[in-house]
Amino acid sequence: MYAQSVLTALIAWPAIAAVVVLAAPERWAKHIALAASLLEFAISVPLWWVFQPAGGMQLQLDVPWIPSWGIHYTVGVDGISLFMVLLTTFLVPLSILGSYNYITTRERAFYALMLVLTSGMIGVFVSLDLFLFYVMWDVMLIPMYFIIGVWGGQNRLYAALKFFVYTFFGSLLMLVAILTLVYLVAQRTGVYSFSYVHLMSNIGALGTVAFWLFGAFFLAFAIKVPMFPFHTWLPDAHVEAPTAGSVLLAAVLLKMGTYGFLRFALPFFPQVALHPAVQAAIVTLSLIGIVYGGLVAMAQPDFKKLIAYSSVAHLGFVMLGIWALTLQSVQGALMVMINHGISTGALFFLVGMLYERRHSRLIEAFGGIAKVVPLFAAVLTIVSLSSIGLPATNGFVGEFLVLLGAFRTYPIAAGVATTGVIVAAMYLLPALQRVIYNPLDKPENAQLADLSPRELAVLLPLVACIVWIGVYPTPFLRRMEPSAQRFIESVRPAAPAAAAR
Amino acid sequence: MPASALQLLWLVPALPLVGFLLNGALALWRPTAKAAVSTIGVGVLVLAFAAAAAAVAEFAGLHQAAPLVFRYWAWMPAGDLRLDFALQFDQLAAVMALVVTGVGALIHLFSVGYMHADAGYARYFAYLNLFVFFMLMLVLGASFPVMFVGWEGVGLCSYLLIGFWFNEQINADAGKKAFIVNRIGDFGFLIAMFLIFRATGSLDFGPVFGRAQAVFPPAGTTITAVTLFLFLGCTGKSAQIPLYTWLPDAMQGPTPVSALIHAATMVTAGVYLVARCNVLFALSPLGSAAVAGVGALTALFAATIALKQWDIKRVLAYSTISQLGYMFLGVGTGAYAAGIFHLVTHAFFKALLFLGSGSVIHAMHRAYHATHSHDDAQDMRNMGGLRRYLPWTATLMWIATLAIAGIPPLSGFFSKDAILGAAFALATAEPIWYVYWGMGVAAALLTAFYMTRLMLYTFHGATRTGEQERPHLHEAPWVMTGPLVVLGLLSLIGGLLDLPELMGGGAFLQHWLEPVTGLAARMRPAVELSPVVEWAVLSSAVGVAALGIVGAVRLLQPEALLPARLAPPETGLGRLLWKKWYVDELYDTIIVRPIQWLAREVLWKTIDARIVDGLIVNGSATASRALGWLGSRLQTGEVGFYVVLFVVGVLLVVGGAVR
Amino acid sequence: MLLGPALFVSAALFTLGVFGVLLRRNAIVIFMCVELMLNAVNLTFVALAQRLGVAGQLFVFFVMAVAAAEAAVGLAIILAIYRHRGTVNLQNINLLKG
Amino acid sequence: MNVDLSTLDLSRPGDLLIALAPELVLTTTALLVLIVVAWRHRTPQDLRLAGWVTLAGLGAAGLAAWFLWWQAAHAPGIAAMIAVDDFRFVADWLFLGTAGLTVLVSFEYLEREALLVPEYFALLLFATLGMMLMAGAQDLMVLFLGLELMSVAVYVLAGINRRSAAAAEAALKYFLLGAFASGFLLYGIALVYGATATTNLTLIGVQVATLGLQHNTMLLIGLGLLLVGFGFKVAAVPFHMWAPDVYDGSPTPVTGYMATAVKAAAFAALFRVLGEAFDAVPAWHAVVWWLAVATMVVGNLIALAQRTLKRMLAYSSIAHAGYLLVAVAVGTAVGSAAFLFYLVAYTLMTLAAFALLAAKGTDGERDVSIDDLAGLAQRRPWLAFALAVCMLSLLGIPGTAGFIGKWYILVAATATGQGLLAAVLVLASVISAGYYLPVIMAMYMQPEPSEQAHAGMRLGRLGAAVVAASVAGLLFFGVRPNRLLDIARTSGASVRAAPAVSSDAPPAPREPTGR
Amino acid sequence: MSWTLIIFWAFAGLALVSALCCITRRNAVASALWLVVTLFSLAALFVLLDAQFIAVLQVLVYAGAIMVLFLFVIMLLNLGRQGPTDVKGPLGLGIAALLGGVLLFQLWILRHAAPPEAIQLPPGSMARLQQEQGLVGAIARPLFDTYLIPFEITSLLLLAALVGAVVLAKRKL
Repeated sequence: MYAQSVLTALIAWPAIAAVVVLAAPERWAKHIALAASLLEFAISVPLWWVFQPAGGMQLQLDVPWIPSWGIHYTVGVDGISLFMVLLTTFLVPLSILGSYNYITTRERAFYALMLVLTSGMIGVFVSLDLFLFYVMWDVMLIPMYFIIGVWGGQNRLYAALKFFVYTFFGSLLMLVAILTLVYLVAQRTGVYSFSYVHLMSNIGALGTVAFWLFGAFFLAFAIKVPMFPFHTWLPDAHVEAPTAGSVLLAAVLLKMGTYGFLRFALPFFPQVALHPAVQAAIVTLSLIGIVYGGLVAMAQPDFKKLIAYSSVAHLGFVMLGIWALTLQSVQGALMVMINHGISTGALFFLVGMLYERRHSRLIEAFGGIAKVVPLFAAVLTIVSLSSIGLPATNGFVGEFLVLLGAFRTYPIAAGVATTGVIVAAMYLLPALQRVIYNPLDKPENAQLADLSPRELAVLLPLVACIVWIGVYPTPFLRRMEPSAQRFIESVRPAAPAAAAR
Repeated sequence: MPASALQLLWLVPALPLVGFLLNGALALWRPTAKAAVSTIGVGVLVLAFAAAAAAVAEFAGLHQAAPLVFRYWAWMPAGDLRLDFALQFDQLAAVMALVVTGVGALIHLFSVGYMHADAGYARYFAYLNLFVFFMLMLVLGASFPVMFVGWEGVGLCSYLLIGFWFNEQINADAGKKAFIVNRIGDFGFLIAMFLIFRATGSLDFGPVFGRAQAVFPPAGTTITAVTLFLFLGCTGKSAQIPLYTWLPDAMQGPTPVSALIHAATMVTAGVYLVARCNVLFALSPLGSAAVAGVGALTALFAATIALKQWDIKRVLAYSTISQLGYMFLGVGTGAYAAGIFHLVTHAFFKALLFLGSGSVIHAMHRAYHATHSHDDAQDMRNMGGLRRYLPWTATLMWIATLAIAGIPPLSGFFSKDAILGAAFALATAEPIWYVYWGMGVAAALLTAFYMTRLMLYTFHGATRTGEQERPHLHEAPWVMTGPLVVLGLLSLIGGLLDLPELMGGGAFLQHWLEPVTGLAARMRPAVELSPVVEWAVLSSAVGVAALGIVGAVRLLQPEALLPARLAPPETGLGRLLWKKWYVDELYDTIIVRPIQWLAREVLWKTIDARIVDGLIVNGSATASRALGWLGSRLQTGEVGFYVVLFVVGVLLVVGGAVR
Repeated sequence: MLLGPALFVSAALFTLGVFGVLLRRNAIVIFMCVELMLNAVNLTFVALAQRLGVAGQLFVFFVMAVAAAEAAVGLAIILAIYRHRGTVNLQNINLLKG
Repeated sequence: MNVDLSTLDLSRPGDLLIALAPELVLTTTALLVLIVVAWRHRTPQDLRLAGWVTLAGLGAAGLAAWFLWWQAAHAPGIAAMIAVDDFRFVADWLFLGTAGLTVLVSFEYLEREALLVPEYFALLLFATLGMMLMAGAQDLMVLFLGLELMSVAVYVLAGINRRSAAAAEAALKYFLLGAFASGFLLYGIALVYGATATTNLTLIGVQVATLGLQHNTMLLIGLGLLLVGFGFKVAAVPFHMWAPDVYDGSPTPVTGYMATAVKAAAFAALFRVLGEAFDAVPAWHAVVWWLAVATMVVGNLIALAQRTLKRMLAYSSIAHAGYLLVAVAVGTAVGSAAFLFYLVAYTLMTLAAFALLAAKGTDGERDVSIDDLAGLAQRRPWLAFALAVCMLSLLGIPGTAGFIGKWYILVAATATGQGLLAAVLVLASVISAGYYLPVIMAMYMQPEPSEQAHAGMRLGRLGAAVVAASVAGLLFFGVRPNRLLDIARTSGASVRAAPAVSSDAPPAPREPTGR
Repeated sequence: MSWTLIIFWAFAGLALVSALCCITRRNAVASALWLVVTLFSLAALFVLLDAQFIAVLQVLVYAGAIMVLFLFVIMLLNLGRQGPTDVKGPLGLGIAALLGGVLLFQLWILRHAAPPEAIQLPPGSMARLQQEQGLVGAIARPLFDTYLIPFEITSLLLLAALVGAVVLAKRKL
């Protein structure tokens, strides 16, 4: 019962709750939303144990939707999507709680949109039907668009439009590619179906058209990741979005891009993905992302923008890890996906809390506040260290595995990527210094309030995860290993993964 | 071994960690509970030392050749990577653990007095405990990644403690610099790990060292790369050329921190690493030569800078760099035991020197504070004749000075001689080591000179401290001088640890470390020097040291010195040395600023904002809009024009259909 | 045997109609040109009908009806615009544009 | 009733009457309305009366069409003048439904604008009749006459507001250019007739195949001119120039009607002509391909530059014509099925958008700029929601019928290897985000300029019902399009060239089949 | 060259010249009158092409009724007087000439075009048909048989036009 319905419940429940929120009185909206999202989390928690690591795609549910067009409502999880789902359900309650004071207008709409967004995000990760996947992919755009556009900062309209148009651009090309792919497979098998499993098992060799299809998928996912040079929507969206928006944007939405690569782009088109030129191009772009993202982050005066560019760098690690196709690097990439969600999410929360107090995100507006808000400073320090990958924090586990694995496939590239750890220190530590250290020379900072219990309740789970994953990531790694193995085999069936070395 | 001390090895790092957690909590919520903080902070260290000592005692009884590995939990199992969170205990780790906890405990104790008045007292102890925890992880870790946890962790604590008084920008800057420079070194460490994993398929010390000879062809490219990258890590952590520049700045931290982290323990991690990986280094002559060469060069180079520094702690900082160079010369030469020996004795006398200087600064600071003077409490030109006010400190520091200068029979004499002797011995096989030895000897001369200079200017001659301040100058409380005494004692007799066989000693340390370094030693050609030569080498070192001391006493005139604010600027070579060869400025000009410029002006403002976002992204949007606008201009509202377009369309369509 | 010439004349007349539409601005004259075009087509139909059967002629019949209907509505529209604008010159009738 | 309508013989008067039942019902209604109008044409009540009669007639005709569809009416053999197939019935529903919705919207609009012209409804009926004839035409002659019937009625409808100079100008422009285009269409018919000796669509197809006329010059010129004629009616670039001006100047309900039904009728006829008569002629594919590309790109680009909602919607409808042309260019049964589905979705969203615009623009909806909608969501949340759904559907966001429609067209395009066309379509759609989204932005993300900014907005009960029904339809078909997709598929498949003749036609790609 | 051909070309020439005059005369009345000439010439051509009944209709309906309506409106709007010319300037002329020229070039092929032999009726069959069924009968028979539906549509078309014209043109709204 649970196994059959849990994923559907995870998709449906927030949507239902959104309606409830809309119908409820304005002042209850946030509480209802919080309760709903906590329930959502509670629904998802047993997944941790119910999930069978070696069981492949599981907890599936398959209901015909538009059967005459081969469209089914098919959902399921494996070791790749499981964590994305859990990450989402984990972060949504925190985001809602974190928005309690930030959002002061049109609360009902905001929280309802947050819940709808949750549905969409879960949907993207569990869809095993390409039509369903595409629908979820685009559906989730709308709430985020509104969240940025309605509750965002000064330049929100521009940012929202840019976010939307950019993502839409990629996704539509992907739609064309999906349809072409489905058609080509239907030509071979006589079965017109959007089923992921069907497509995977019947895709065969596609010839040159595979390059075009891959290109379309690549564009859609690369924009979402975002990879250089498709990244410029990200800083704008991040800066303008309200805290919860930034958090979910960074923590979950970006992962959809890398998830897409893992689930679709590579397994569908291994011959393209393994083409030397494609490999070289993507690895190069990842490296540019890592180094360039870090260096540009270094120059940012706006803390949120800095984090946004740091996301470009972090996601570069993920891409490198995926493309290196070793067990370590792929598992590392998955870990970075999780870790980036936690650490960057926490960073956005922290910046948001600063913003609530001072209405500024500029780094130079602060300085020396560790003296005034030691608790805040402590959390910010921990989170920053996690973000720059200090060992024994979560950040290290992911990056280390990525680099370790990638080094086997692309030694030079991994070497270059490793400079990213230097760059990470070069952008985050100075910012940290300029915010919480240095002289406390702005009188308005002298009266800042330290973290409230509510804010602590938002941050402590994240800090706990930072330490947990840093010290004992094994439960995560164990659960994802078979799926990562399967992923690698689906791309490179000849090579018996990394173990042969 | 039921519930033996070794089984409880995890307690050794766990105790400081508990201390950190408790003190950290206190720092956040009860920062004024100083008694509790002191008890916890010092207590955990003492307990950890006790646990370590018990473990060592038990270990010594086992006569274990192979390291004992304790696996606690699987850390990063991914494919063929089976990485456990594991500690290992062997002879080398035992030495290091004792030094870390022992010296650490003393310095914690000293800090109780030194930091007593500080508002961040609890935070300070939290950081210090955390540091000890990470340092123990570093020395006890059973694999490269676990060691790396400690490796970066101590860097973090160093960062936090250098910038302890974070409201001064210079302190925060220094901390940041330390961290970033260390990260450059860590980059090397990481790459080395990747190389090792790629070659051996493991990152645990045991398998890696066990397979090393099988998978790495001796003197091959891979092993050379591994060792060089590892050594890059060492240059960062242990402040060697070219990454040494952070250490002098690190003196911005509280002085006990300098003593513990930036003299006795953390900065020696690099030496420990090389010693730990002795098998790898032994396989790569080039790597070893690089280690030794860089070590020797650093020893000499840093010593020159120390000659002209006025800040008492800076002198000691450069001295530390220089002494670390010695240690690298030692381990690079293959004299791992000698390197570790010098590490230990250096921990004693350098900690003593730093704590002594802390005592001086403490006194000076209090004096200036009492008179609200803003003079520099660390500038030697403001001191002079302090032996009258701080007799204990003066005496103990003299012991340390003689020790570092290599005057027999103090501890430094034995360890330094062991290194120089080994270098000279190897030179008979590989002549380049003559150069290294020469540099080592020259550095020894300079060391004796600048240390004597420090002592003279600080404790002797006229008192240049202002008249009003003088009544406030006096010795620190016992909680501070007590540890000094202990360290003084250790500096005096530390040589006993490894009395060379030449002098009829048992070379205890060397034999103790034999299980760790033996394999590497056997991979090198054994060079035996005749006792005569050995004596000659030994006496030349002593002679040089004596020359340095005498020269300093003769040449320097403390009486002629003016207080800092009256002193004329340096000129010529003196200025060059005083300005530290302008290396910081050089780095700033050729690395730091270009990168910042690149990041800000080129990457961000030009490529990102103008080209990618401006030209391509917004450009296409603007272009679309412009085209749309143009199109809507065409919509003139006049049927005449519409008809024209219509007919054009007709022609095109008909033409297209007929073709 | 008259088919070729008739088709040609028809094409020429049609082109003249188009030319007129392109050349003039007076709504009524343009409308007349359109009528000219329709008549050109009628010629084609008739010429073809000679070879292909009576359907072509029937078409002409229908075209006349269409022309009549269009004339009625078209002229009414032209009257309406004249009432508003006092002119039927299309150059001046460009309220709607952009 | 248990009758067998699957073997109608159109040469028998009785069967012919049955086959033409919807048209006859509508004709009767039109005459009835004229009679009613002749005697009551002064008050709003008279207007309403005529309107309800019209609605009743539309409903009856719809029922008739439904009955024929339900009984699977079919005329074996080559139909003479009028087709009896699902495509026609479904298209009829579409026209009748659009007309019905337009009538409902028009009630309030006409009263508000004091346009007490009950003949309006008669003309609407005539226009609808013309459309039905176009969609059902099996002979170019019927098609031409149907088109003229529709056009003549719509010319008048465009200028029905005699107080408005803009309306008069719109009517004039539409009329002049429309007549001009008719000339080309007619010439095209003449030449096709000349090449094949027939005007029957199926027979043209047969002649083309049997005589090998694929490269006959006269036929090709005729085909080109036919495309010009249709291109004008569907407002394909570069024959689109009339559309923005006419849509802009016409009364808003009429604009909605023009943008949906008129265009749909032209498309339906175009589909029939190309599918049945010119299936074997490859020449038109490239032409329509380019028309589609030009229409999509130009329509979307110019729409970006618009400030007023009405003109923006006008250009948007041009862009959508481009999408529909993609379905035409694809040219398979899937294409026509996609086309039918898209038409339904497009009609719903466009009509609703124009209805909302009509509600907003009490003092001249031509002047309603996008910025005027600022803060609408705060004041009139439901209206804003409805308009937002329309915009998202026009944009093609999943969850709305607009998406399924676009998806279907893309399916058709990709299934025939028209990947490039599909790519252009989606890129053009991306551009469209640049003008649909600002509407949403204005409503939801910008503050109200003043308290009274939206005070004048009135949407009566009937209008609200239309909007609500459309929005509900958009959302419903966006999530549960199954039945409609099936209908579209079977109907689309009914437009086929005569089966025996397509010997040297390119093999039709395999149809998607369910699993 | 047969007489038929000479007559044909004479009337064709007249039609073309008058058409040219129609489109170039500044005065709308003149244009209309020249158009009438064209229509008459076309009627003559219709006769030559065995379409006598259509020719009669051409004169009656087209030249007679429709053109009178045109002239009526022109007079009503008082467009007969000399006003500023509505002919486009040199640029317009150039463009029109260019486009017209290209169009004519494209249609030029039609001068040789003919229906495929296979579907052509034998020569003189149209004349034979008319002899058999009568001039009117030849047209009327199919009109009320095969082409009944279009014929009925025509009635609706005219009705719609009537209603439309009334709606647009009646004095009182």
